[in-house]
Amino acid sequence: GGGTSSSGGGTTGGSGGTNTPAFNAALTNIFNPSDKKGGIVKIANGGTWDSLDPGETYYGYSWNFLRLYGRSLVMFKPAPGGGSNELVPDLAEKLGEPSDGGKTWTYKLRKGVKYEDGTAVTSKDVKHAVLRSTDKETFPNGPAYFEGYLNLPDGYKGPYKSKDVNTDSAIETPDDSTIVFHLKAPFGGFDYFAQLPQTVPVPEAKDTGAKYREHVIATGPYKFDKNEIDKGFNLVRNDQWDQATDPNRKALPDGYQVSMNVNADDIDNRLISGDLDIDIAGTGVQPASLSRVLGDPALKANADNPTIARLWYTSINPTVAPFDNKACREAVEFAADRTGYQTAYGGAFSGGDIATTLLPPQIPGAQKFDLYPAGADNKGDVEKAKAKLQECGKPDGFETNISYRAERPKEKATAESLQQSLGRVGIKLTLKAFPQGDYFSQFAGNPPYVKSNNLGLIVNGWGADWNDGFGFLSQIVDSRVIRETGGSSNTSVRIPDVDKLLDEAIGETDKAKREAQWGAIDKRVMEEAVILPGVHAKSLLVRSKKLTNVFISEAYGMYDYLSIGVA
Amino acid sequence: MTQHEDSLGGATPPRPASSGAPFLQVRELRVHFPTDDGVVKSVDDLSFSVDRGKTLGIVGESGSGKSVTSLSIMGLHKAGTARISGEILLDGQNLVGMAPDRVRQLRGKRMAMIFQDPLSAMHPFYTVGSQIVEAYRIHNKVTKAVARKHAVDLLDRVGIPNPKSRVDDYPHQFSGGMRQRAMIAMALSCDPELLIADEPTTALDVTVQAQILDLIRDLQAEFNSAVIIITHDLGVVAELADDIMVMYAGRAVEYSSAPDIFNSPQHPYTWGLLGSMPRLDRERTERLQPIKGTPPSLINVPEGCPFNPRCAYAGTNGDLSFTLRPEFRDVGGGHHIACHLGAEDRLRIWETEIRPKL
Amino acid sequence: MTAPPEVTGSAADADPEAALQGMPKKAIQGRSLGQIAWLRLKRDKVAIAGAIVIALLILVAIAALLLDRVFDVVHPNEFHQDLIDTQNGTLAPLGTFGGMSGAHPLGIEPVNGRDILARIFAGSWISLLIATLATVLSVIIGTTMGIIAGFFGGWVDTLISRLMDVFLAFPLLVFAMALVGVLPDTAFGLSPEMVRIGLLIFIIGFFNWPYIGRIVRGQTLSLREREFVDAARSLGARGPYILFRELLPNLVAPILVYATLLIPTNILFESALSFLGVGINAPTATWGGMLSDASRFYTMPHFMLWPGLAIFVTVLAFNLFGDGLRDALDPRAR
Amino acid sequence: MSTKTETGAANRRLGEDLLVATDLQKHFPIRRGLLQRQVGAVQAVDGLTFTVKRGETLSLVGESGCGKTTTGRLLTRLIEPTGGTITLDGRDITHLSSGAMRPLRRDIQMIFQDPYGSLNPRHTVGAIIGAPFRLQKVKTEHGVKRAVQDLLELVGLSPEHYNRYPHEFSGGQRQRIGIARTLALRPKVIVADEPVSALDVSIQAQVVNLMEDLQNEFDLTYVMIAHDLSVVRHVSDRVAVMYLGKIMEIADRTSLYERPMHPYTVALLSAVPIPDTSRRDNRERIRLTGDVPSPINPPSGCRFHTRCWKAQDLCKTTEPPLVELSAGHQAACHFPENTTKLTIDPTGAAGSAA
Amino acid sequence: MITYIIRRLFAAIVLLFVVSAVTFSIFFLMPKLLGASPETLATRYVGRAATADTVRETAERLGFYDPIYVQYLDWAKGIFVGADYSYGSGVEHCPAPCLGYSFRNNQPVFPDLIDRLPVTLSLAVGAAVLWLLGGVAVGTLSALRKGTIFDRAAMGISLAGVSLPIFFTGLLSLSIFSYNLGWTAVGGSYVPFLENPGEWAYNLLLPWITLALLFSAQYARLTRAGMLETMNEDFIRTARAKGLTERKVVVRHGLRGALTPILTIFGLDVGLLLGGAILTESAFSLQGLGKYAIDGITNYDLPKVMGVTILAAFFVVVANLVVDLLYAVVDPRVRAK
Ligand SMILES: Nc1ncnc2c1ncn2[C@@H]1O[C@H](COP(=O)(O)OP(=O)(O)OP(=O)(O)O)[C@@H](O)[C@H]1O
Ligand SMILES: Nc1ncnc2c1ncn2[C@@H]1O[C@H](COP(=O)(O)OP(=O)(O)OP(=O)(O)O)[C@@H](O)[C@H]1O
Ligand SMILES: [Mg+2]
Ligand SMILES: [Mg+2]
Repeated sequence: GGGTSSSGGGTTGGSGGTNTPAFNAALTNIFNPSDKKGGIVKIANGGTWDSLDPGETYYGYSWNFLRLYGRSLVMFKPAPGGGSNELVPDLAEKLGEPSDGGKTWTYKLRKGVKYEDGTAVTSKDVKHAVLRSTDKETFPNGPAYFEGYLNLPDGYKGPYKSKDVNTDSAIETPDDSTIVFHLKAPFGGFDYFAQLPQTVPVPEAKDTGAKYREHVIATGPYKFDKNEIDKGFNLVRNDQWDQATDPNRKALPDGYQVSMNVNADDIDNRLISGDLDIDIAGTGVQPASLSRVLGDPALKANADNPTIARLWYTSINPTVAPFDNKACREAVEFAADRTGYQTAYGGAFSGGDIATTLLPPQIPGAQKFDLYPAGADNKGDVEKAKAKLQECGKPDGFETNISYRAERPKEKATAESLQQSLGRVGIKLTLKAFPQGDYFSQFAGNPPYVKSNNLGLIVNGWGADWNDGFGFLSQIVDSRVIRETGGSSNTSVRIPDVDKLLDEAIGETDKAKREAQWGAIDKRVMEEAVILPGVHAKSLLVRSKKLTNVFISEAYGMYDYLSIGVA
Repeated sequence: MTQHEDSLGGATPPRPASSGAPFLQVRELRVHFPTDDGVVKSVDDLSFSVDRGKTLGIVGESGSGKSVTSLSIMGLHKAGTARISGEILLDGQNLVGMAPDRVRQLRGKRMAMIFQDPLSAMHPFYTVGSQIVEAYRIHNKVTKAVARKHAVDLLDRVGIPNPKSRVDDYPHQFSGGMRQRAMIAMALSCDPELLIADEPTTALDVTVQAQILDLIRDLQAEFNSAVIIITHDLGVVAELADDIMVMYAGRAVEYSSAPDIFNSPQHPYTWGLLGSMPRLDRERTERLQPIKGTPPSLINVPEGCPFNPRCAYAGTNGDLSFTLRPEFRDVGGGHHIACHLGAEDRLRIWETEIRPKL
Repeated sequence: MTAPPEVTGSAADADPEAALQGMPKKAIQGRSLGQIAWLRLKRDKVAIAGAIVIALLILVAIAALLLDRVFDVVHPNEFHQDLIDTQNGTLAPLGTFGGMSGAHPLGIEPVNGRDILARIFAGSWISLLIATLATVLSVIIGTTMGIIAGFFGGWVDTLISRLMDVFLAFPLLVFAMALVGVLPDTAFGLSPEMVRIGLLIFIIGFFNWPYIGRIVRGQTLSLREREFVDAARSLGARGPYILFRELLPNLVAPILVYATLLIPTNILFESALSFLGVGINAPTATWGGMLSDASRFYTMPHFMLWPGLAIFVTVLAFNLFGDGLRDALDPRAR
Repeated sequence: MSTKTETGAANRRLGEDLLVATDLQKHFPIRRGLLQRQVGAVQAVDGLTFTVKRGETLSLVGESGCGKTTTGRLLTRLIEPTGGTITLDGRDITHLSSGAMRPLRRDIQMIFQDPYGSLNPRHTVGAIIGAPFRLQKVKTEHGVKRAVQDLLELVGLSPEHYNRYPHEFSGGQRQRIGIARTLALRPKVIVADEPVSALDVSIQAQVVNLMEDLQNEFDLTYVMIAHDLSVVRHVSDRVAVMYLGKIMEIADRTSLYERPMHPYTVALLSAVPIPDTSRRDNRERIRLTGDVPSPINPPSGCRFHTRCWKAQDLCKTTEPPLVELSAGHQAACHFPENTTKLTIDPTGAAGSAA
Repeated sequence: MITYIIRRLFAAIVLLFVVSAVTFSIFFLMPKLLGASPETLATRYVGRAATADTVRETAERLGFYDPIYVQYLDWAKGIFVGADYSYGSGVEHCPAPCLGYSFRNNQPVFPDLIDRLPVTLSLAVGAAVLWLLGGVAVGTLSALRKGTIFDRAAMGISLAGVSLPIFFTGLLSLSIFSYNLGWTAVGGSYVPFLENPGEWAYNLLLPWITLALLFSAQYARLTRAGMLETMNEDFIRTARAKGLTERKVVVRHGLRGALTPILTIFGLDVGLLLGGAILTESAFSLQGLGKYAIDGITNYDLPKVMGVTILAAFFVVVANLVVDLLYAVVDPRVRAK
């Protein structure tokens, strides 16, 4: 959990529920527990879904929400607090059974699960769903774990293009309720893959490729009624869903009404006034509402402040001089004003806790350490920084650039803050804003560009795909994911040791050992001073008064959308 | 100055004559415009009158106050811009100081006006017919159809061919002469008793001008209204006017019956005007006799006689011309002038110096 | 977004004599039209007030540039996070009215606590510079194109007029956003900030020229028919002479008026671009950028108020002055 | 008013043909439709033939839109003729390029109608009158300024006006400035387009006198465009009457005014209002009906037939040629008024009928 | 007249082509000139975990390997004959006015535009009605009472209106009337007119007023200037000379003449507004064309940007044409030509 003093929240522990509004009342408890059915949940999205197609969506809130209309093989347990990190079977009867040293995983499907049109779900549909998701041309946005780990035939391009290719080497469906995954190499945490929405079955006959998002065939308790892409949609009850096949879902409301592209401030105001039930993004209130919510005890009592497995950080690029010198990088680590970083992200409540490591605390294996203590007030250790500069041969400092995403005010504030704090030791930063859409593909994630344009510092952020060291680290510390053509999230970590450590950890089947290795990798990366950690994110969520059965799912870092009901 | 008494009997003196009050009587009219640079005395102490069935011609240089006078009679000065004093009696009612709405009711009905440039004086977006209809329907409660028929009749009356179809034309589809005819038709739509024509033919060619002047003359004879015709052109007034008033710098300098003005003008300015125009009816002179100098500013009208800087005879009568504003007075037989020259001098100069050169 | 103000007529087609009628003869002697306009303008209290404000603004802008850039006295980017409420996590300025105090007369920004006065002060020169130079650019292109189109007529006119249509049909903001995103921000050895300023000047100036081009074209078309052009031609004048010596002096008045009215439009445009996030790079203060920042903190109206007010006052001053100038140069407006 | 010598017209040396126009035409195309095809033309000037002799004043009169200004602009080569030829002092200038025309512009100059529009309001009087020197690169003995001041004096303005702007002058003074400008290059021919019609009567006389004086002093040849027949009679030696782009009649002044042959001329003369009340009723009036037809579609045959009271069928079909009906008197009419009867009876005597 | 319209339409089409070609170049030629390869361009559209193969395939699918003019012509062809797109499961035909499919979410652009049009249309038309009425009324009164307190106050306020950035007034009014006072609807909730006219108006009220404030200020000034000029025309004097009441003089003769030039500007403004309500829509977070354009730009979703640009240019062109034709209706002098 977070290290912040939660002044309002007195209720901790206990698995029961509470009905008294209090700050953080839904953090580890169920707030307003209820089994009452009925009502419509009104949801707003400040932006748009990347995709409603389970094969393509990659947003955390979307995975959380998707469970309402789709059932993957496995899912995170809908339980308050840490309990949510537990994986439970959903479409499958049990969690995966490994064989072949973790190279083969077998799942048995529950009986009686039907699509909204009444046809029965078969393992072939799950296979089809997984296979189609590997077609990254059709579904560019989705996660790419399956194509990376499944033992697919060479040159396989998904079921649309490689139509008659036998894929039994990767997935077998011996009968309609059994599905067997064959991996290239052992992977201990395959159940995490099985919880991906990409395992939500898609009937091949109804698969319309890229257009499937317009009408996803529901397996969950709700189905799409009206769906206007990028504007909004409604979910209504799916009468083919059978509670008997589903131990995890309560399906309390009668339906959901979702509108997109709603003004974020507007969402806050409507949440506070009770006109709206959920801000689906789950990233917390806007700065304008922050002061309102925190300044008013009554409002604060209806807010929760969960931690998210997300790190806001700044990459320090060793490819850009003088950061090829470790001491120069360390100078940045010491000089940075950590409080300023935190404030830029919204302070202790809405921003998060000051981070000194990569791994967020809720990820198993995360260790607490601080290689670059920033002084008592956390405003940076100017003396140490100067010493490091001396060591690096730049006693008077140097000039470099810092990039951020133009559309993100918090990143801008971070860059400004770093400019101020590094300026104290003579490191002069020039701010460069880049459009979000091209940030990684063209600019900050494009190594030649980074080098030729001297992007010494890159404001960045990363959230775990799931709360696990692999899910968190693999994309940001593995130097092999850096692509010269651009597009990778990792831009600065190029440590051969770490690559090796990663491979070892992934192959490790012993959970405890594996988790310890994640911590070691974290430390190793920090030692190289190629990442300046900023904050481990938290968010300030407003709990709508009308909701029942509200609680934070630590797995998603936001309210659990599966369990919520309306009064 | 009695030798002119036998001239046309129609001459109307500026003061009420014995034979009842004239239809329009203007007394001591002053129209001043306060501006940033000073007060523009556009019209200063002007008196004249017109009877029904008579035509008064007003001539004078550009800027001498002719239009301002006519607009004052019509009450068309913009509210607040002009300071008007004196009396304008229309059939005995004083228009100066009358409630604007009452003046408005008189406009178009009892007095009407024709303007110089018929193209800009008509609304470009409405048909000629509808503009006449509008004028008619303000003062006559009739249906549109009746008014339209009236308009067609009027267009026919002023000599527009095919009035039935032309009534629906827009002003720009008319030629200059036809537009002026249409303006006249509009002005006549309510049989006004006073018609003011402010340079009605200046924008027109000679042949068309002749047509329009004929038309005005005929119409006046028919309607028996009082007419004021304002122009630069002495030829035009000679054709139309019974009486002529010569203006200079906002004042009347000479006023008499038309033949009087042409045969025995008594004011040096009038002499100047006559001398500066080449005339078709006389033998060609070698040189014209222009008036020297330029018209005065109406803000700083010269002391004494306003014409003194340009007058060849200004010193004749001692300093008077430079110090004393000459009174506008009857010098006999209704012939009024504002000049310090003695009667003898005037006669002598006219007969010996001016007349032979014309 | 909006059509530019129509400049009605010019001093050239007014009848100056009418305007001068009755002026004491002595007073007019030796006065050029410019002097007359100046006399009129002097009498227009409101316009003079506008001019004074503009003059002050320019002084402030120069002072700001010097103090900030050369003497480093103003610290528009300095953080004062000690004055920010991090305790409760609201990140609002401590104290009342947005943290107004002797040290920070207009208060401070939330989150980082930068001094608002200093930022407004420092932002003044950029706003004015961009608006003015963009206007100059528009005027140069617009005048050249307009005068050429109007004077030569025929297919040249058709071509330029269609070109203007193309420019006018462009959704300008869309393009500005697209261009700013695509173009590099270092060039010619200039600092990125200067490059960005240059870029904005270019975009704003370059896309606005058709407005002035149209006006100049129209004026040229009517001037071309004036007899003095024929007179020059009958003396053997060549095209360039007629364009530059005969026509251009007569276009100065409308161009001047339009330019003063274009400057405020450009100030607004610059702030709109900043608002949309494609303005000057952070942390350099611009008024539009401040407004854009402030828009996220609408619950703290002081933050929005001051930059908004600064833009408002500047634009108002230019508009007032431009209006006055138009009246002064165009006697018909009286 | 700078009155020079009181020399009469008789003293002037009337000489050879200085300016000759032969079958001069100007058609302004009218374009319409998708491809801007030419669908017709304004036949502004349609076949003018006349000569201007050295030292004389030839006037062009006619109703508005008959092509007077166009003729003037053709003669000064401000516009390109559609057809015909113009010779100036024996040299064909019809299609000279503007470059080739430039040196010749010294010989032929133009005075414009609008004293307000013809002076650039942004230039000082000095610049305006000095422009010809600069443009034609004329060397002046004591510098341009002196030359300009001399010219100012010549036209009756004060040399101190050098630095003033046109708006400070009255209409008559402006017209003098315009005249000074044309005189700068000492042209042989001056085409004056309605030089006095915008002026008040009293000022008009001043300018007319000035022009006459200058003509005597510098041996100028004038092509005077005007519509005021009285002024025309006063200033011209010969008069050409135009109607719809054509010359209807051309003759010397006396002959034309006293024995007009073309019905149109007769009508014009009879329409002039006479400032004499005594002739109000006993004048013989000829009133034309209707307006001038459009020059886009001029009537067939004789262009005047639509308004002519004497028109016969012949007039509708055949265009009468401009022929010399008596010495120095040409008219284009099938049925000319060839009488000796005077339309206008000059008071007093027949002395004018010289 | 007909040939005139045809000529104008023809010119309009050419204009649309030029505009679209320039847009295209800005998005494709510019990066290319600045050194971006087809692959780098394609990286924008391949998501986080794409392999080099996928990048290449995407670049191919989006046609980035073709010469730029071929890409452009392909796009342009779609407008006339439609186009076929393959997205995984099969080939999708995009019928004739095909402005392509979004690179990001594979939605056809044209229906999306049509879908968003009502929002922008409602915004523009509603505001236009307000500002036209308000501006003309105030401007007329001001002109008639030239120099009075009313005139000065009205012109002062309208100058202020012109001098305020729309996003400033928009945000300020949102913050006051909607968040603080709760009088008006908060932004972003558009209800189609046909669904519920009351809600429609209620939701759009604030954007309308804000926009109208800005524009009516301009229109008041324009109207005032126009009226002052018209009221000095000779035909006004004629109207008075006929004895018309002042009211009729002003309305029938004065306004009628003064409004014609305003019509031109109005047409242009509405045209521009339809295409570029970017600021207003982002201030009030309305899901109209402006927002769509911003989405397109920030996501480098070229087909979206092209679509909006074309539509916007189309509106400007059409507005121009309509104004010209209306001119002929209003002004008989123009009709003659
Ligand atoms: N509204 C006004 N404000 C100030 N001065 C005015 C106004 N109206 C007219 N004047 C001045 O009054 C004088 C007389 O003008 P008016 O129009 O009566 O002359 P006019 O004799 O009709 O001349 P024209 O023959 O040129 O028509 C002029 O000097 C004119 O400038
Ligand atoms: N540039 C032009 N293009 C088309 N038509 C023209 C052009 N210039 C003159 N015209 C037409 O040619 C005809 C003759 O015009 P011009 O100006 O020569 O007449 P004018 O006799 O001088 O008339 P006014 O007495 O009114 O000055 C008119 O019908 C006119 O409309
Ligand atoms: Mg007048
Ligand atoms: Mg002419």
